[in-house]
This record gives sequence, structure tokens and C-alpha cells, in this order.
Amino acid sequence: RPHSSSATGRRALATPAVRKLARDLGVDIQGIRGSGPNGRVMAEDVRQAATARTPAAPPAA
Amino acid sequence: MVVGEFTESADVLIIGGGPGGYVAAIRAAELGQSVVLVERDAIGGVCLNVGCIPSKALISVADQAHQAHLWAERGVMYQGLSLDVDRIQAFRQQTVDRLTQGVRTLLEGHQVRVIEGEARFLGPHLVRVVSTYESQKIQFEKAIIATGSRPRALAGLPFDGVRVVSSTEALAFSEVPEHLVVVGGGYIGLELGTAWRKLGSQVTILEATPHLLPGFDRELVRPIERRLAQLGVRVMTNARVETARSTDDNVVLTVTRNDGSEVLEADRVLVTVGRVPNTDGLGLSEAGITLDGGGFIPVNERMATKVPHLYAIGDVTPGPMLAHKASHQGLVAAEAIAGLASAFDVTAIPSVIFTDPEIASVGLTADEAKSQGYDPVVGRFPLAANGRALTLQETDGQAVVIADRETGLLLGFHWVGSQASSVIAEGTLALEMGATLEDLALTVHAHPTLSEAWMEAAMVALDRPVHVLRRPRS
Amino acid sequence: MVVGEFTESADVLIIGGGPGGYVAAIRAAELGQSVVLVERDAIGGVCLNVGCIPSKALISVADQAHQAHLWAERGVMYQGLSLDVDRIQAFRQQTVDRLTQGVRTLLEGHQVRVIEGEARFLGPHLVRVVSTYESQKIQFEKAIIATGSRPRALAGLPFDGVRVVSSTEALAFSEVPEHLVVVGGGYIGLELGTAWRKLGSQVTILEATPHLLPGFDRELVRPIERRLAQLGVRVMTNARVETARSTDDNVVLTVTRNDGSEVLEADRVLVTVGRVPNTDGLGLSEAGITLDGGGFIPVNERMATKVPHLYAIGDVTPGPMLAHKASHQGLVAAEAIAGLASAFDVTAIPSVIFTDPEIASVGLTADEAKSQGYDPVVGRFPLAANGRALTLQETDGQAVVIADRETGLLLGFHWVGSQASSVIAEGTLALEMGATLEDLALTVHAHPTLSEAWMEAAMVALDRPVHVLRRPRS
Ligand SMILES: Cc1cc2nc3c(=O)[nH]c(=O)nc-3n(C[C@H](O)[C@H](O)[C@H](O)COP(=O)(O)OP(=O)(O)OC[C@H]3O[C@@H](n4cnc5c(N)ncnc54)[C@H](O)[C@@H]3O)c2cc1C
Ligand SMILES: Cc1cc2nc3c(=O)[nH]c(=O)nc-3n(C[C@H](O)[C@H](O)[C@H](O)COP(=O)(O)OP(=O)(O)OC[C@H]3O[C@@H](n4cnc5c(N)ncnc54)[C@H](O)[C@@H]3O)c2cc1C
Repeated sequence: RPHSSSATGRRALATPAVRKLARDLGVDIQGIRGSGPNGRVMAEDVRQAATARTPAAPPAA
Repeated sequence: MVVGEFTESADVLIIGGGPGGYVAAIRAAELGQSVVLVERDAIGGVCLNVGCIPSKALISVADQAHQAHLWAERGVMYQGLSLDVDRIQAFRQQTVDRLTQGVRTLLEGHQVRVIEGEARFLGPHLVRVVSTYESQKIQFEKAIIATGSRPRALAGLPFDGVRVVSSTEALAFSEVPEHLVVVGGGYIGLELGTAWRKLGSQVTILEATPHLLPGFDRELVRPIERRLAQLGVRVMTNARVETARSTDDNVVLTVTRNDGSEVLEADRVLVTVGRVPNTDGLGLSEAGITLDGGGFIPVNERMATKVPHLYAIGDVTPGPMLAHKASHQGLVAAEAIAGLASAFDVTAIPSVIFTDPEIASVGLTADEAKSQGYDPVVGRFPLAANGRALTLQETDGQAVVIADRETGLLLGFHWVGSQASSVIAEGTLALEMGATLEDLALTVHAHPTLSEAWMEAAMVALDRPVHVLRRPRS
Repeated sequence: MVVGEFTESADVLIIGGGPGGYVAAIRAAELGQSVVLVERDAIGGVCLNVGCIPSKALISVADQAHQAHLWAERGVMYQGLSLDVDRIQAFRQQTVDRLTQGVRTLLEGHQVRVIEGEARFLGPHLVRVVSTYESQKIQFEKAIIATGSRPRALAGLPFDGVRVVSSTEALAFSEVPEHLVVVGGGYIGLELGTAWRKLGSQVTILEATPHLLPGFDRELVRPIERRLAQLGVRVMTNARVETARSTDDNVVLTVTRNDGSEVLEADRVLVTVGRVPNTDGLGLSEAGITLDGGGFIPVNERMATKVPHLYAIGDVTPGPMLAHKASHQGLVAAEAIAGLASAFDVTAIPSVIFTDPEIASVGLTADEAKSQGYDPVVGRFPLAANGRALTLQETDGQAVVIADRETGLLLGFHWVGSQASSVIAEGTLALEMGATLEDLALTVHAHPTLSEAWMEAAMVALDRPVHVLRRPRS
């Protein structure tokens, strides 16, 4: 996609709340491939990226 | 040398009580920090005392005075209209007082210690605060520099506070000037020049570049140029003040333009040629901070300077000098200091100009979109075709939306016309939410309202206009 | 019996040229259909001719006349004010003419054939159109019924067109009434009652239920009740007209309330107790359509009736009687007919009331949210703490946001105060985009603007208020 954020270095397309979530979870949103329309990064994408990045964390329960 | 100085300490020291500093103070206190706020002049800073608020109060009164003339032909006729400048100025001051008193109450309610005086860094964790009567030191863990900006002076036309003045004095004139010359056709000059014209002054605006409001889309500025002409404001572009001489009651200016020079006599000259950051005289080098070429303090997205425990916000940082930028940065800095993951990470900062008509803009223009590699599609909708604008008799203006042709992603919103200040918020939210032309077009907009024009502009961009005829695509 | 009738044919027949019908006509033509639009009265329907537009024009003039009083203490003074009702009415009519002329031009530009006359179904694919001079039949593939609504009459107080009138005549009074009694405290009664009060009439509003604007949040209505009291409008709730008797210059009403009865004398009585859909006299049964209990035409989300090739939009369909609902449905019906996948599928329809101050509302109230199973959090922000409201001297009012406590999903926006009509659009877009409290709070809102109050209300709901003190959570 010529206009995806990674191709042109543009900002990731995500709402303020999702960008905040990424910051809160310590994930770099620019590196996430969004699953929403126009490649939009959704809250779920951020949560997945956060889990994927911390495999060392002990599984809950 | 000061004897017997007292030293206070605080988690967070904030220097400057403008919309950057006081908002940071409230938020830092909310987050449990002990906060000291130092202000050398008036709580509320430029914005509340001599900027945003008093200018808009003056503009409201001036609009009202002007409206009185317009409505006669619609059947509301005034006899013997007169202006009482004392009352106008009292209203301006009351508005300021009410808001600054509100801010003081909020600071108290959050247990922010407010210290009057001028702060200067003695070292990275220490400032001295000097006021008329006393001096003290304040030791701090972290500090936020929010010292704002001041009017830039013109070399050949120095401020004298009476005849040659900055916006501060021009807001507070105790009489309507006979002839006000405004040097500088930026937003502050236009806002104040228009207001005083509506209150009865003869007004001439001098702009050194070929256009008023340099940097703004020409098509957005046109309705303002038209209105200025209707109001009888003389606009001289490509004009430079060559010499200036003050007499007892006047300033005599020689103005050169492309084609020659002209002599203007004015009883008041308002110089508004930009603002400079208050980053001198602060002892920043003692604190380890170095400035950029423009005198601004470089910061990262958490508002931290190169010295990690020192933060800077508002007009002292690079970027637009706007109150809402300062306040948003204030929230970010306070939260960053308290350990939250906040960052100044916004898609767009709106800007509003309270001219007649108002202009508001957020995001990219078509040209900017092009230069960022988009193929922009532009949708325009004239307010002359908007029912609400007609009922308000405010039909001059248009709504412009810019979007990416391929994806429909909205990139910019621009409005010249009535209530631009109120309708622009929808545009900012649309950009932050990543909305598309379809999202905007399919959102039901109440009838009859001005904001319908955004929806109609989106439908124009989508090539399915309703209230204008379709034009052959370019 | 009509002789020598001519029969036309069209892909799409639209009955009624209001904001539903004319928008559908434009869109259908844009999509390549041959369109006939039948209108028995005036293109533009109720909304443009005797509804939204003329009422807002009258309100603008009345506001201007009233503002004159308010601004004297701020220094804009006049010795006398006089009203010229002829000019006021000419302005109202000009505004209407400009818009309806615009619509006629758009219809022409789209090659929509406009036929004057009253349509009545003769069968599922045939109508007869009767005008003063002629009659014809029109055969069609598909039809859209957009015949709108008319004022409901009160049994004991029938319209006589002079003393006992509907909104249509009340918009066009050629003199300011001495005493106008408004029967019905809904939005139309309040809008017109307030306007005529500001133009000098004595005004009494009678409402049968315990509250003005039944159905609206009480807290939103309070500023309007206060303003009505300041204006000297007498409001009688729980009030019913028992008997009415017209004399030569007056109507004498006996009004009963809980506590007894009272006699009112009025030179004009405006009855606004709701509107009924124009679904009688249309021959709908010949077309195979049956009405619901309220006389409305049931439709699916593509605006199709039970008879698949017949569509209905606007005030004849169930739901709020609002122009923007009619227009949006018009787009959907036209697109559905042209084979597009369109549907009336909106999250929320905003509603605006042009009282003083204005009220606008979109989405759920806290109570509605609760009854839909949400745990709502409410954020309120008073306009008295908003800088722009202060500079406009319009501090009465508040912004209210409703969100789901768990997810922050925004559910409703409510505003009473200045420019409600302009600021509500941001709320509608937020709901359509599925925005959350964080999204709204982190969107930079320009300063000083009214819409900042939405952002501040979101910050209140998130328990991190800036310009009001935090309250103990409930
Ligand atoms: C006429 C005019 C109209 C304007 N209109 C608008 C508008 O409509 N919208 C908008 O967004 N912006 C507007 N602005 C710009 C706006 O006022 C500024 O962007 C805003 O005030 C910046 O906020 P700040 O907190 O960075 O600094 P400031 O508001 O400048 O506050 C800085 C404070 O720091 C204090 N200070 C400085 N040095 C020291 C020191 N050493 N020790 C102690 N205290 C110190 C100063 O006294 C001042 O109170 C306008 C400006 C002007 C002049
Ligand atoms: C005083 C007043 C103020 C209002 N203010 C607002 C407002 O601010 N905002 C808002 O959203 N709404 C407002 N409304 C409501 C708004 O006017 C209606 O919701 C809107 O007009 C409905 O549009 P429509 O197309 O369904 O019908 P209408 O506008 O009622 O148009 C229907 C048309 O069909 C024609 N017609 C009917 N039967 C036939 C027939 N058999 N043959 C041919 N033609 C026929 C009628 O002559 C009419 O022109 C207001 C209404 C009133 C009375």
C-alpha cells in the first residue's frame, strides 16, 4: 500500500485512545501493522503486540 | 546580594503562570506532587490577561456595535448609538478578572503554592525568586519552564507605551484612536485592527509581504479582505515603515511600497510583527539548557529538555504559539513528571483567528498534502448555500475539506465564516479519529446548522453533492 | 371526472418537495434516474417555507433586538430602539425565497421534472395529480412518499387562521401581538414564544404536562426556564385550555390547573401541540400501503414500505420529525432505488432547539444509558468556566457527556448554551466514530472556543478535571 505508515514514514493511523494505550503498554505503535480500515491500528492490535513482545512474562494463573 | 534568604522546596517548580504553567500546576498537584508556581506578573499569563481573552472580549463588543448598523435593514433600528469606552474597557477587565480569579481558586483548591516574583536559575535544581519586597530560593526535584513570550519590537519603531504600542496597550486604549496604524498583517494585528475600526477608529494595516495572514490559504483570506474593504480599513501590502517620528500628538510614518513612498500620520501605532520567547534573563545556561537558533527551548515528546529533569512547554518551545498548545503540553509535562506514559502526540493542532469573518484551520492544506505525497481531493461548500448562515445573515465564507483521494482519509479542515471557532472542533476530532470522507458524509448533521457545510463539503469531495451542482471533475 | 387526461411516466416519482423529497430527487437524478417530483404547495416543504428556516430567521432578528438591551451595560448604547415588522417579515421571506429558489435551481440542474399539484394513488404504479387548472396521471416504476406533516389541531380550540393559529401564521404576524398565548410547551412553541417576546409581545406559555420540553433532561431545560422568567414570559405548566371563545379582537381562554382555573385574554393564540403525518387523502390503500397506529408509514432500513417498489421518508415515517432525518432518509431511498446498498443505519440523530439559550442533544441520556444496560459515567462542564462563553457574555449553560464507565465509549452529548447548534456536530461524529472519553480528552481543542467544554467535560468524566475542582466521586 503506497500510503501505509511504514512505507512513507507517516504517523500510524490510530485514535488518541489507542495511541495512549500503546504508550501505557510500552509498545511502539509505528511498528504495528494495523488490522483496521486503511491500515488503522486498533486497540486489539496494540494488546496483541504487547503480549507478543513479552514472551518472558509468566503466563497468568 | 540578598541577606537572610529563605529556601523553599518542592517536587515540581513551575515558572510562569500562563495557560501552559497553570494547567501543568493543576495536573501535577492532582497527581500528588507538591507544586510551587512562580509568576512575576499576573496569574493567567499573556493569554488570560493581555491575549486571547481580553482580545475576544473587545472583539465581541466591537461586533455588537457593528451589528447594530447591519440589522437596521432587517427591521431592528437603533437611534442614537453611542459607545462608552470606559464601560467597554470595564467589561474587558471584568472578563479577565473573572477568569484569572477562577484560576487562582483552582490553584488554591489544588494546594499549589503560588509565589510572586521573577525566577532565575542558579543551578539545575535551584532558582532564586525576586519580587519587589523580597527574595527567596527554591529547591526542586523537577521544573517546568513556561515563561511564554513577549511582543517583538521593530528596530526603527520602538515601543514607547503610549503612541507606539504592543497588543497589550492596544487592548486597553482609553479612547477610540483617531487613526490607528497597525504594523503587521498577522492575526493579532487583524483582530485588533478590525475591532477598533468597528468601534470607530480610522485604521490602516501595513503588511511587509504581498499578503495579509501570510501562510494561510489565499482563498480563505479573501472573505476577510472583502470585509476589511467594506469596513473601510485601508490595507497596504508590500509596505515597510522607512522612518518614524513622534510629535506631541502623533506619529509620522514614512511607508515605502513597490511603487514609491507615502507619509502617514497616526495618533496610535500598533506594532504586531511576531513574538519572541522569554528565554533570556532566566539563567538557562546555569541550568544546562541551550536554546535553538530562534531562542526556543528544544524538547522531546514528553516535553523534557536535554536536561532530563527540566521540562519546557508553551510559547518557549518550537511550534505554533497558541494557548491550547501550551495547555496540552502542560498536561503532558505534568503527567510525564508523575511517571505516566504521556506524550505530546497529536495529529493536529487547530488554529482560529477571530477576524470578521473568523477563520479556523486544522490539518493539511491541499498543497501541504501534495508535498507529503498524497493525491488530495478537495471539497468546498459555500456558506451562501447553508440555511443557518442565511438566517444569521452570515453568508460570506466556505467550508473546505481535504482528503486522500485513494483512501478517503481526511487530512485537513478549513473554514472561513461565521462561528469558525465552534465548528473546527469536529474537524480536529475527525483527524484524530482517522475519519474518512464517507464517515463525515454519513454522519447526520442537524438542520439548520452551520456544521452541515462540513458534511456537504465531504459530499462534494465524494462527487455526490446535494446542495451545489456537480462540477466536471478536474 | 377529468377529461382528456395526459399520462406522464417516470422511473421515480416523488410526492412532496420538502427536505426529504427534494434531496431524494436530486440524488436519484444524480444516479441516472428520470425523476418527477410532485408538490402541491411550495418547493422546500414545511422546513424551508414555514418551518426550520423562517423560524430561525425570525429568531435571529429577535435575538438582535434583545441583544441591544444586554450590551448597553458593556458600553454599546443607544437612545431608542424601534422595530419595523414589515422589514422583519421581508427579511424572513427573502431568506426563504433565496433558499427555495436555490432548491429549484438544483432540481432544474438535475433535470428533475417538477409538477405542481396534489398527488393521489390510483394504483400501485399510478397517481393522479390535480392542480387548480389541470389534472394528469403519472405512471412510475418506483415512488417515494415524502408528504410530511401538518400541525395537529386541538379539539376545543380549532385553527381559524387569524386569532387561533398554527406556527405557519405565527411566523408571519404582520404586527407584534399584544398578548400571545402559546398552547404547548414543546420546541416550536418555545422558539416562537421567545422570539415574539423579544420583539415586544406579552407571552404566556401553557403546557399540559408538569414540564416544558417534555422528554428533555430537566437539568438541560433549567437555563431556558430561567431565561424565560428573566424575559418576563409567563409559563403555566399542568395547564389545560378548558373553554375558548373568540370575540372581535380577542380570544378568551379558561385555563385550568391543579389548583383552580383562570381566564386569559389574548389577541393571538398559537397552538403547537404536535404534528400529524400527511398520510390521509393520498389514496395509500389503493397503493397497498397500511399505516401504523399513529398514522405513520412503516418502512425498513432501506426506506421501503411493505410494497417493495414504494418508499417513504421524512415526517410520514416513524421516529423524530426532523428535517435532517428526512434528508438522510431521502438519500438512502434514492440510492436504494438506484440499486446501491445504502441503508438508514445511523448511530444517532442530533436534535437542536433554537431557544435562548439553545439546546442540542445527540445519543443517550444517563437514564437511557442505564436502561440499555450501561453503567454510565457523566461529565459536566459549566459554560461559566469557559473563556469564550465569558467573552460572549453567554455563560448560562453546560456541556454534558455520557460514557460507558468500563470502556469509556461515548454514548451521549448534551449541550445547553450558546451555539449548541454548532457544537453538537462534534458529538454526533464522536458517536459515529465510536470515540471514547480518552479520544475526546486528548483531542486538542482551540482556545478560546466553546467546544473546549466538551473536552473539559470528558476530563471531568475521567476524573482528571482541569478547569473545575474535582468532586468526590459518587
Ligand atoms: C493579543 C493576543 C491575542 C492572542 N489570542 C490568542 C488566541 O485567541 N488563541 C490562542 O491560542 N493564542 C492566542 N494568543 C497567544 C497566547 O496568548 C499564547 O500562546 C499563550 O499565552 C502562551 O502560553 P504560555 O503559558 O506559554 O505563556 P504566557 O501566557 O506568555 O505566560 C508566561 C508567564 O510567565 C511569566 N514569566 C515569564 N518569565 C518569568 C520569570 N522569569 N519568572 C516568573 N514568571 C515569569 C510571565 O509573566 C507570564 O505570565 C494571543 C496572544 C496575544 C498577544
Ligand atoms: C415552525 C417549525 C420549525 C421547525 N424547525 C425545525 C428545525 O429547526 N430543525 C428540524 O430538523 N426540523 C424542524 N421542523 C420540522 C421540519 O420542518 C420537518 O421535520 C421537515 O420539514 C420534514 O420534511 P419532509 O420532507 O418529511 O416533509 P415536509 O417538509 O412537510 O414536506 C412535505 C411536502 O409534501 C407536500 N405534499 C403533501 N401531500 C402532498 C400531496 N398529496 N401531493 C403533493 N404534495 C404533497 C407538502 O405540500 C409539503 O411541501 C420545524 C417545523 C416547524 C413547523
